[in-house]
Amino acid sequence: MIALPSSLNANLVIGIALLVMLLVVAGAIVRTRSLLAAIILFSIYSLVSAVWLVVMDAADVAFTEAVIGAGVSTIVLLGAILLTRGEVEKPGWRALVAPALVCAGVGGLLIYAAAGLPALGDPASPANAHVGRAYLEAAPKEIGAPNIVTAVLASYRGFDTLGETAVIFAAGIGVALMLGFGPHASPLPPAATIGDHHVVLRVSAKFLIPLIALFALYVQFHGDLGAGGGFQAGVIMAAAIILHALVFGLRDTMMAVPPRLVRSIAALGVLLYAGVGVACMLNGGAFLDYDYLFPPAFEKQVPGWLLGDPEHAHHWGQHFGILLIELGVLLTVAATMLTIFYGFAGRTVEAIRQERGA
Amino acid sequence: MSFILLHFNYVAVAILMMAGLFVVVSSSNLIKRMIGLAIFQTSTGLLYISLGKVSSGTAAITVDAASPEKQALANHLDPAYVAQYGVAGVVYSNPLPHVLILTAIVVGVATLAVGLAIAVRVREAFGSVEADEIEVLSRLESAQAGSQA
Amino acid sequence: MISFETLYAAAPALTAHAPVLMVAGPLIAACVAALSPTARTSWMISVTGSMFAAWMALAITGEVARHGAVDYYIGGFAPPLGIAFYIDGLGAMMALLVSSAGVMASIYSGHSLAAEVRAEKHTHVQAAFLLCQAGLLGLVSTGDAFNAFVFLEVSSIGAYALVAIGEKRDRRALPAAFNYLIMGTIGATLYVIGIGFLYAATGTLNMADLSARLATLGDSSVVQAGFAFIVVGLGIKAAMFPLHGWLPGAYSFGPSLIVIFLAATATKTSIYLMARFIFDVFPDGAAFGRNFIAWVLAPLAATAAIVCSIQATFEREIRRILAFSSVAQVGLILLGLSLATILGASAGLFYLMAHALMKMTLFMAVGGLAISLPARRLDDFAGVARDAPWSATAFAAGALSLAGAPLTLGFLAKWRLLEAALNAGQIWIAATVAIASLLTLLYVGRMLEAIFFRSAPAGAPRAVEAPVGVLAPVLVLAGLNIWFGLDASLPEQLAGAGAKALLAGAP
Amino acid sequence: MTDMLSLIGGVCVVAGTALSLIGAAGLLRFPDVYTRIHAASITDTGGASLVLLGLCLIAGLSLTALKLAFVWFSIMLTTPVAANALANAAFGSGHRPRIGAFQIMRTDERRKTSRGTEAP
Amino acid sequence: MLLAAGAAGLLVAMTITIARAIMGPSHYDRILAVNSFGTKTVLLLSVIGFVFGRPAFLDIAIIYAPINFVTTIALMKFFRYRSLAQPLGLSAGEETLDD
Repeated sequence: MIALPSSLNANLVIGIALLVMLLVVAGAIVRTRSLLAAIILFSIYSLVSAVWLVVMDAADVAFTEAVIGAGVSTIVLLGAILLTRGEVEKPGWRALVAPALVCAGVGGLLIYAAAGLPALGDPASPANAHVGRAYLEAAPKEIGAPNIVTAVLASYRGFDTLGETAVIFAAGIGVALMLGFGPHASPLPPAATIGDHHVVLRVSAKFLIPLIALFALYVQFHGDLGAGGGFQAGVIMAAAIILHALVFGLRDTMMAVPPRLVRSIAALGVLLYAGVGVACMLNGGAFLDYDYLFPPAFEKQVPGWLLGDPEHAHHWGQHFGILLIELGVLLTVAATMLTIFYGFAGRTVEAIRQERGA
Repeated sequence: MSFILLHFNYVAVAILMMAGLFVVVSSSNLIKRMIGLAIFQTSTGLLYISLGKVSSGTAAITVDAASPEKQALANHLDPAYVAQYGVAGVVYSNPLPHVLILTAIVVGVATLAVGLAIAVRVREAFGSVEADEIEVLSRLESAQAGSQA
Repeated sequence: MISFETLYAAAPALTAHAPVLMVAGPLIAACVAALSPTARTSWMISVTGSMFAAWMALAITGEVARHGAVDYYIGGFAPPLGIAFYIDGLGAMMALLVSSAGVMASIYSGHSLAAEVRAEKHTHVQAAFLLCQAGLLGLVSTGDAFNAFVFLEVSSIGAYALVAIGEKRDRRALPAAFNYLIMGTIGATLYVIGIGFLYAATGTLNMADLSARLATLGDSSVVQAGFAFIVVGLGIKAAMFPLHGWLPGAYSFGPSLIVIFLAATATKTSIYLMARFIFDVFPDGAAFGRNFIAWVLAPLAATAAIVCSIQATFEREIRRILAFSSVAQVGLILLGLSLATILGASAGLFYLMAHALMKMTLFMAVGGLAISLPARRLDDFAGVARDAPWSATAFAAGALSLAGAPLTLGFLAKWRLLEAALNAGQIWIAATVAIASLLTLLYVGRMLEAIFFRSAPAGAPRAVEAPVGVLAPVLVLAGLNIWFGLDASLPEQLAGAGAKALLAGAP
Repeated sequence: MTDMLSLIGGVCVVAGTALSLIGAAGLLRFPDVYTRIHAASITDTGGASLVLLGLCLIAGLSLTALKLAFVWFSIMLTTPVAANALANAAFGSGHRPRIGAFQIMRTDERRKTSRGTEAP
Repeated sequence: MLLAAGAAGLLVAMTITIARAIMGPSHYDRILAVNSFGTKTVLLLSVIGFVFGRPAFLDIAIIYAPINFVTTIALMKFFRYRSLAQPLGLSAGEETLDD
């Protein structure tokens, strides 16, 4: 019998403390009537779960949750309540009995199942013993990327990720169809400068924006070595542009990065991803089999220095394949996040204008 | 006691899911419902991640065998434990749930954006984001269409 | 004459990759459509993409008929590590259904969309439609449980947005779309939770591997909860009886492009996935599975067939009648499947195809009429048979088929269902089918009476015959309703192969 | 030597944490927005500096230390600016400090805020 | 050990900050709380990276500070300008919308 590490370690305690925090925040979200408070609490909820995810060793997921939940979701929600002009929920629940019964049913079933689930951290549980462990053993040999999450995401389950990119693309299309094709969608009213109270902000934003963009590129190209990847990088890139819009105004941003261009880039990203798949197929492999990304004849021509580490030289198809599809993900995600922001933020101007016209 | 501690995650996830679902089905405000839906979806992720945790494991980013980091990760553990459950001397957590949940988070934010966009259009068309008021207006519209004939 | 054989022989290299190309084709077409400059080009891309998918589906069907189920390892990784496509008789049947519905809908959209959506939005509407199609095709061909979720969401998110743009005609499309989104997302999330439990119990996501491991595992609370969550989640997506709240709104207010496509495919693909899990993935002998079919699925399906047919009889808006009828027919399909015999399953699948065909005909005919006559209520359609005889005829063909008039596909479908129920000794199911058919006659009668035998009130807006681009696919489908009624060998073969694939070991 | 540095680093981390805790206490106990901003932002930057310095000492000269410096840089850049912007916004929207030179709030208003009702 | 104590202290500080975010009373208090919470999160992320022996996860901490900043600016603009589209530095925001 192998001694398991003691069950009551720092990891477990911090994890439970964070979960209790999550429960408190979720309870407060259920209770509060102020939508704004709910949004702020939701942002905190995302943050707490991001820390919890780090404690649970899910660094990549934590990264995503932090940039998505606390960043993009909050801004989109803010845009939505600006446009719906309701900051306070109407008092009174609709009907309490039926919802409570539904929730009790789901919760009861969940807790019934929870009692049968393996203990937290059991290394021999079916979930950890079968496919998950196989990835840990196979990925370094077959893919060569140190970050196994990236290897699984981009290579073994690359088709899931293609679907995920398509989902994001679809969301961008949906938001553009709903909000972004209005009569005044892109040209915004000229900005008149009245007393400027935000010199500090403007200056520091000028510092920050290139820094954030640079970091996005680091996350992008560092993705197979450490936490990160195309998705996170895309959101961060979009955050840099959103910061520009927030500080210098949407009009200037839209002039620099036009909405039409952004919508096209989103499509191009998916196209790049699927194109890599088709290229592998044309070279004789299966769809998304990066080992066939380059034709064998071409592969022989590659100079040795490009392959770098001779031990991993035979993975270079995988390496470049992952790099390319991550680039596709980056393009689609960044462009879609911007499309969504443009949709919500651009609509605000229109809404106020309409109100004044009426 | 240790059973409770080691199953606490699942119970907490169950309560979070219930909280999210409760907001979705009971609230009348469309925006609040989307927030509830987001909580419901996020909590699914917590379930998966809990399943993939391995005791004393570390994130599934391989550590160089020669690096000091590796020594630090392994030296306080039972060597037999590391030998059985580790890969190349380090115990890693299961990467598969992480991959799945990355996808699920993306799906979640996509749904959130589309749902909020529809909610905004609902406000523009009906002048309200309260489901009951919209329902009354819709009913009225259907009834009017019927009585004109 | 270009036969299926020449097409099959023409591109052996392509057909080797047909399973994945069937999904990737529309996906790539969606990107190209979004990039295309005008509404016209995006429509042409949409038609091309859909046709390409249909061609691939045909190739797969041929392959499955000759050599049995098709496997495709994406990325060259064998399951359970990689994602594998697995298409057997059932999958091939569904793929053919979805892709041919896609072709019909995209051809039809060339004219119908212009009346319903502003021209500058067309490129993105077509892109969303193609994504929706790619999602459903991925869903029916994948052999990976989580991958199925991803594709479910690809198709759903496109569909939510497409239903919502029906607002240009009627603002009630927006709350309907919102409701659809909430219900659909809850359904998908419950499905993910269920998959999570199965993953906790087995450590795998591949359906074949899941099935093998579940068989050795026996009953446990985790597996049972997984089963419950998967079935309820997919039940919402499939508009199973008490969970069908989203359907009438979405079907009655969406633009016709998406409504005809959804009516033919959306609930069906979820039924497909549910059947896959109930019969294929979960072990045959699992007590909770059998109990579920006997005590929950069959009674609910029977209730749906009767209650929703009655509801349809009392509805005033024509699309709502059709929508409630859809919920009722989903009940009949599930009744067939719940017999859990080869005969029953093949009757259920036959009904599934028949229903897709007739509902598509009906919604298309109504949509064609609505181009010139922006009306919803049945009374507004009084006497359109005189103004638009072709559309009305097509509608009549679909409606008669729905009611089960002899010499139509619907008749055969109902007959088979009755036969299978009697054969399995389930008299009450046979009785339910009979009662539901009678109720169907009532609302079909109401619709036909209004369209054919009533005259339009003086001064009411008159309909104009739909343009040829719209009329052609409608008439083709209407013709198929009759043709298959006379010679049903094709759908019969498909359904038979599907049922055999589903119930490999059953009597 | 490294042990010594780690110890000093650990002490720095604890000290920084204590500062954060004090700030949090101020955030909870102080009477109005401005004093709370004061408590939170000053202790946050101070606490962060100490904690990150401590971690730097533990990490030694490495890429990690560089990253920590980067974290410190971005916190120092953003937290004060955000606090400034926040105070600016609060003042602009009509919130008046309850103590100090700007105290021009009427008594009934003060009662309302102290009861904890949500400001418009 | 000292690091673990630090992490625990930060957790307590975060809990207190959450209390402020829940209590309000004004929305500015909530924004302040979320901002301060973000800073503490960054610190906690850095510290637990060391506690668990994987300082590589500092990347998350690095990006979180700017993201927190973006969110705070967005929240602030929400109150001051009632619009995410206005450039900063214009007073109240109302009149600037006219052409």
